[in-house]
Amino acid sequence: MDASAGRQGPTTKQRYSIFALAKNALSYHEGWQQAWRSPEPKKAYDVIIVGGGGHGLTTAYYLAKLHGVRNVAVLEKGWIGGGNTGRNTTIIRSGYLWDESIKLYEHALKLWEGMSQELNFNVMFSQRGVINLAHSEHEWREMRRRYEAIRLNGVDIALVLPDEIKKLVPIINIDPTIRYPVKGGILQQRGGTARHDAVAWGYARAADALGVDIIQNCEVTGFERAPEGQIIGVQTTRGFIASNKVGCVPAGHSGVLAEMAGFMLPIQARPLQALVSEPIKPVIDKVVMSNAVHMYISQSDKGELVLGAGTDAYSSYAQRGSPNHPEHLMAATVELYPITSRLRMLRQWGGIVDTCPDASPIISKTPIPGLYFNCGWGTGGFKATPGSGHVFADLIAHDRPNALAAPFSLDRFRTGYLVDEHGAAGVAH
Amino acid sequence: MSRQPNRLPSGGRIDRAMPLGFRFDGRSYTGYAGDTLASALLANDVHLVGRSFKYHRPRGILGLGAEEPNALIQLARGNRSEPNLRATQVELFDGLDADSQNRWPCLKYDVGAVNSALHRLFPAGFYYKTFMWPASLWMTYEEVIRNAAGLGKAPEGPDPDRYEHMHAHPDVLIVGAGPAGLAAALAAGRTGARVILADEQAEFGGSLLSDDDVFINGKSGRDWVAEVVAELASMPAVTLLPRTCVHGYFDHNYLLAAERVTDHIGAVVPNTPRQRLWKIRARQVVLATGTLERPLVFRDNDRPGVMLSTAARGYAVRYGVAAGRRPLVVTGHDDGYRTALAYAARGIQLAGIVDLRPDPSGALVDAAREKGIDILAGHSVAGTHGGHRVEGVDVAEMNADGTGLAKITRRIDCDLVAMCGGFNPTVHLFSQSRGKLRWDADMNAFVPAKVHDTTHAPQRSVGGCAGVMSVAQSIKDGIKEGLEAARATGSTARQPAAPAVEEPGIGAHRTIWVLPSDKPVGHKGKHFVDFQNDVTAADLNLAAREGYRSIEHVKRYTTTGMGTDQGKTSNVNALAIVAATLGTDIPAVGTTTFRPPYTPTTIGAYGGRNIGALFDPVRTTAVDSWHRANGAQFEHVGQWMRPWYYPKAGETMRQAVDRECLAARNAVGILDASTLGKIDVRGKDAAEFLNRVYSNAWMKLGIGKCRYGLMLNDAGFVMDDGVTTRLADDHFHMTTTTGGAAGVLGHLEEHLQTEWPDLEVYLTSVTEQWSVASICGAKCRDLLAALCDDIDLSNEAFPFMAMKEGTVAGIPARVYRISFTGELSFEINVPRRYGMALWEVLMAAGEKHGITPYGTEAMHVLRAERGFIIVGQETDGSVTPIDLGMDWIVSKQKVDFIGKRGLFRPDLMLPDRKQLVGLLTEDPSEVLPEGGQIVEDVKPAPPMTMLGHVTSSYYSVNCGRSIAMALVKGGHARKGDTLSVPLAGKTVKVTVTDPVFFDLEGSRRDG
Amino acid sequence: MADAEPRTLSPLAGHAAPVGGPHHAGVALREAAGLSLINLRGDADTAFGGHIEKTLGVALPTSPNTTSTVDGVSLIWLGPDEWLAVCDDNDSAALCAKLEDATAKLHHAVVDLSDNYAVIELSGRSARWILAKGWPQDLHPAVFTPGQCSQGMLAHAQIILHCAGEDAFRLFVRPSFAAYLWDWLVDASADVGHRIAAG
Amino acid sequence: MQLIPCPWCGPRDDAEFHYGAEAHVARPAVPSERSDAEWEAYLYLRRNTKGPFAERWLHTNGCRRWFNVIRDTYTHEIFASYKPGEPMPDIDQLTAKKDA
Repeated sequence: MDASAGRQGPTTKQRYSIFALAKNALSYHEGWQQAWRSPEPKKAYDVIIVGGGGHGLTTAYYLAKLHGVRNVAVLEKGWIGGGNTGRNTTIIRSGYLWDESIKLYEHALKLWEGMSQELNFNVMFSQRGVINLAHSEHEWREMRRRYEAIRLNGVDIALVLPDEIKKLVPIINIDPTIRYPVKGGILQQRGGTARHDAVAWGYARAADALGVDIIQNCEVTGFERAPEGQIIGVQTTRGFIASNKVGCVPAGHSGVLAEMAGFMLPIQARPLQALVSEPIKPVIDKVVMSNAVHMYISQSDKGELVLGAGTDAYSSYAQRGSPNHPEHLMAATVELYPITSRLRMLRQWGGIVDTCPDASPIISKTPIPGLYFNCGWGTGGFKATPGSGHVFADLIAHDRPNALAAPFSLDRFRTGYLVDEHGAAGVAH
Repeated sequence: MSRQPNRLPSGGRIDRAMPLGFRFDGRSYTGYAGDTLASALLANDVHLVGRSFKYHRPRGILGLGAEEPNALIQLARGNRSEPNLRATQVELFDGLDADSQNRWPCLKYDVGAVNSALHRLFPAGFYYKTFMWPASLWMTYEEVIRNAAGLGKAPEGPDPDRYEHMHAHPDVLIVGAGPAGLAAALAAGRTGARVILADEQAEFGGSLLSDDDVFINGKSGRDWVAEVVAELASMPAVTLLPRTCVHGYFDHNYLLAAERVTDHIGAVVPNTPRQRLWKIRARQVVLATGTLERPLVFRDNDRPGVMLSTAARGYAVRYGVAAGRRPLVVTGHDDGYRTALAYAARGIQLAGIVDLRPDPSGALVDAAREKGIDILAGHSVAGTHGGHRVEGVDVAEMNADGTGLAKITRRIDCDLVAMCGGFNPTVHLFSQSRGKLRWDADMNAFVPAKVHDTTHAPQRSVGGCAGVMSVAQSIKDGIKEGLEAARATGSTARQPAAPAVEEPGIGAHRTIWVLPSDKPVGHKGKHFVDFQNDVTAADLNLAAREGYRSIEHVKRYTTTGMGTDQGKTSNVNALAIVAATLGTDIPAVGTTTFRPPYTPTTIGAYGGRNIGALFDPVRTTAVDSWHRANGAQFEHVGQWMRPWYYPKAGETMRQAVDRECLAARNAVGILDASTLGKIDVRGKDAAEFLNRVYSNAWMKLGIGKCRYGLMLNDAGFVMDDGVTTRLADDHFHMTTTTGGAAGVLGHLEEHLQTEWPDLEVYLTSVTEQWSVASICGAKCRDLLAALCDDIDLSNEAFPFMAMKEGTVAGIPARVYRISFTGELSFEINVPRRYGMALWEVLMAAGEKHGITPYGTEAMHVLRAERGFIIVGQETDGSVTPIDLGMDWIVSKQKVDFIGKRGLFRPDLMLPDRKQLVGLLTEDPSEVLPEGGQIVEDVKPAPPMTMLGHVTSSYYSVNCGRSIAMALVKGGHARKGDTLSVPLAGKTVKVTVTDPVFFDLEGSRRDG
Repeated sequence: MADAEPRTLSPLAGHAAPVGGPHHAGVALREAAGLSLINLRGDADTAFGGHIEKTLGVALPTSPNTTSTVDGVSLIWLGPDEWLAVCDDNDSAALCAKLEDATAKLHHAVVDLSDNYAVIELSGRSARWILAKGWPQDLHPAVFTPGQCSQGMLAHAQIILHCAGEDAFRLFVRPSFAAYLWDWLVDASADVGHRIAAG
Repeated sequence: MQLIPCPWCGPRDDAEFHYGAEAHVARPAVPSERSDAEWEAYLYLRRNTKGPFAERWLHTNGCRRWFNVIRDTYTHEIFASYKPGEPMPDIDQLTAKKDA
């Protein structure tokens, strides 16, 4: 099976549907194809994408689908979707503060809305609504600013007051005398959650169908450049692979890859932790985020409460953090959602996020011709997945950023035009 | 009262003199003290205890403890209800009231079981392949999925119980009190080292509690346990923590453990926490966490009555319960024979032993033969019969390599299937500590290979979790490693002698990952691997076939190992099955990461007491009780609680603020300004230091004079502001914003310590040394004059931006003539102890002047009337002094100050940056909402191009109209222009102005 | 003009109440008000230490996290160039003046912080037990011994913890956190009982 | 929870500290002479070493001193801790000694 997989070219994919399920049931589900191939790397590609997470796979997919660049390899050092794609709390929204961010994340949100159908893979995008809470006069003022900015960008948003929030989220504590009382919030009804792994798998399957080679267990160990500086390929644990265009989407490890390529990024790698409770019957329908108490909550389709907080404050590549972070997160959860106290934490984990000084991403050309970076998404990368890949594919195909990507170029750190999203990033970076 | 039909006439570590009544699904039963809910249910012949997650198949009790995937119950009702507890871990108490979960309308007749009939449509990952059309219906589909998922129910209200935390710093932490852990604790304890011995179970002893065939020093294993525990209990430096699950192993030997303090009592014990979270920093860790038995994977291996062999033995030996009256043992391992012998010894006739090995031999096998137990060597279980309870199995002889059947099957009736698929060392904590695992081909299991960090996290694994299966060796290793751990922390002692242990010898075993049947896997019945999540061998095969090759992909695609048991019984079986499908070996597929917690841990225990009033401190000033007594509404500013406004009876906020604003200008207003950050700056280079950290010049400030300063970061953006006063040549008193105090001190210390260590400057926070009453308004000088006779308050003697020391009402005070309202104003600083006295005396003396306390809201209005900024409101981290129109405070002369270079970056010098302006609405009564966005061209609907936003907006009673400040693109050049603020439902036209609205000449500050 | 001596309030005035409680209580709590607290900055490698010792009669402790105490005056190590002088005598102004004089020739800072801290005394057989509920550092009597001090977070309050006796501790905390800390200590004493001693 | 060795107070939980990223990045002496790119480098560009790394920590809840630590950002092993102004130890030597 393995040997033939390498030679086998991209094939028309079986359609997924209830009818296909019924049909395959008759043959004991033994007739399902591979979702994607496991090819051996070719000697050369038109474009190499380094990093097989959601952003890398979407980049490859859009390169093939929209820009006719099908001779593309996605190099993944482990298994696809195994980095932050598979470690996040799956929140999707576009309600940021600055126009540049709202436009980028809204672009992504629109792509989310058609994703399952486009990919013929149910990513379970659930537009259950995302609420951001304000807990002080100051936060409420900032939130109204965001509300107006989002609204005038033509993006759905609503101001919600405590009693409306209580109706939407019956388990929340809106007692005005608590330490961080709920003063109000903004609700983006089109926001929600999705099944994170499915996003990686769905894009991998769709990209594979367009001819993209997805190569797992292939770690990039160096960049090769022509004498005049142009990138000509990458060294990997599976040998040299040539390409004149290399797009790096290595969430968590962007600083390491940049240093490998010979330059530095305005990035710090930080642990980000999250945890889930045991599954329980539905108690909370919305996604609710609270900056002041550093916690956010949603309930997965499986019934687990998914809880997240801000990053640990030190650099680490260990995919783990300090236990005092989850401890504070759970105290905050009990404070705002008292019925959670007797529920039990099932699993906690950590990822590595690239944080930028302005809590906004980098989608940019680099000092090295032919080398592009897409990184610095901090705690907010998952929601941007399709939009990030979409604009990054455009940048790689045309060697210049489109209007959506331009504000997120590396230049801004030199010129001083930062897109400071610390307030709207959901949690402190 | 029921009669406990399965309770054996004698034996077990239960107290037959203490019967306990309990209810399950509304029916009453009786058990004994020492029972778990599971053992008590089995004693009462209740095998059906739950329904599975996906197919709602009837499920019974599989295990004995933390590994249990099936028997999840909902305990208690109302606010104390708790879902998803394992019946195998719930200690029985009188009045215990539990219900089964995930079934409707009842456990026996569950409508959800229709899923089982449709199971062919629900292979692994079926969600991803359907529910996509029409797209609009996904939310409806999802609703159904959500309601079907989820196991138990959340409690109905807040948790009435108490949780606490405890820190501990033992020399040696020993996790697990089985034979290895007890031996380690004894050896370490005898050295006098500080030892903590923790075990998740109520009783120490581990496997020795469930085995009746181990003898130590000639006594039963349980007697040895009792002796060791008694000796440990007598050691003052040893802390014994039963019912304490060490569940998280973090960096540098930091471990978390959850102690169940009162759960087993089933009643509230006053002033006692229900659970206690131990935060343990151990110098040495000894892991003695034992093993977990593996189930066998065969067709329909999930019927109630199919149980792990050690569990079946445990119920008989430890709890005196016959889990079946006609047990069948299925095993590839000698240990299964111990279960058969345990039942035989209790007079229960075995249905037989199905041994995967073609030619079993050894003492245990001989003993079974002697007892006349039928041994079916080289046989497979091809399937099971039964509904709510197993009734029989189909067995047949296998071919030589165990991949198929050699003969046709025959049925054996039984009511208990005790299966032994071998043992997995419990390496969860070892793996959490980032230790490397190795696949042991002899044991067919992962065992610890390399400790991650022997310097910062020295640890040892002993006994079962290290792959050691014999009690004798476990005790020997426990003694050795316990002693070495203690010695490594500096304790000294000789090694105690290892006891003599008699235990059954264990021979070679045979592992077959999926027992062969008459039909291929997936074609008939279900071969369960993950019982809770209903993942079958066929699902794993499908995932591998579809290209999900990494074990992490397989896990996520099939959900195997993702249940509340986190794969304790399923992970290795799943790995092996995937490896076989992919034609590779198990280590190549990988092992999944073990993440905390080892078992689910109560969220409230993590919250501890850090909830409610103790969630986060509220900082208050010396005058707080006065504010409260006088009806203040409060605003949180950082951690501080500041009076926001003081409404009188019947007043709206607007009325109160208007009254306060009028009084603060025309009579006397008084503000509690104590929360401002204050830093004492001392040293011969103090002025030079200020010169570097503020944007303006400081060298020539006179003694006793004050100056306003803007602090930038090195990017050029405003980070804080405040007034700093020169107390002496080498001595300054700096103030910061309330919210910025800690950040500013950190910023200054960082530069002093790391950039300019040559500067002789010491910084000391004096924020709370001083209580500050700020009085302002036309009459404030009269008020102060009446209370202060040692300061000449005239403008000439005490000009604006000066400080005088004197006494106010007999209180030693520093009085600053500074003003945030633009009004004549004195900030009276007194040592905090006098804060209340000063306030009260000012209130009393000010009464005739109409003194009015005002809060932060009026303060904001008053300063906005004069166009003064608030950092964090007019600025957001992207604003420069130039943007604020405060060029005057940016020194052109100074070669450098923090932020100067940043200001000269290209984007910071653009002419059309967002700049601070005033806005006046056409309708003077219209108050813009803060945050409102400003546009030039109003479109009928969004999107619209925005120029900036309203940063501050108030009704100003002093101006007789609304006023607003805003950051507007190119705003400085737009003065006089008309712009619009489109709001939901209406658009407000505004005129751009200077951001000064009142007392344009600034004449009022001198009174 | 106020003729009477102006009223003073300690940080926990009205909060550290009611005085009393069971005698068998595991801990006793007391607000120690009216102490002189003076922050000292200087270079211990210079004559600074000698000047301080001459003025206060107590040697400057230079080992981290140690204190020295003589006759009602303690010097608490806060950092390599920072100490807190704690004196039973409540005339902090006079003491500051003396210290200023003594150190005038050296780079130094003498800052009166008598009002910048609340001081809580915690004692009793269970004192270490309840502190350990919120204090991450090792409190074992063989490790944190009388005369030692440390800074850190007790639950959510930053404090200076001074081990004044076998089972007696002084906790220095910013006044604005004092009520929180007091409430936390009372709450943490639930299982052992507490008694409040007069301030 | 890592134990960060404060050169004065000894090892303490990482929660007591504030992290200061890469050590030995000096503020340029004459900022006005630095180009925009150089200023960008000073403000934002920091090494992100995966492995032994010289970084700054501040003992916020203790003695309030900044100091430097050589810590492996992947394994969380700590090799050295030293006061500001002291030279950076040779990382290779430190880690080699450990391996030996």
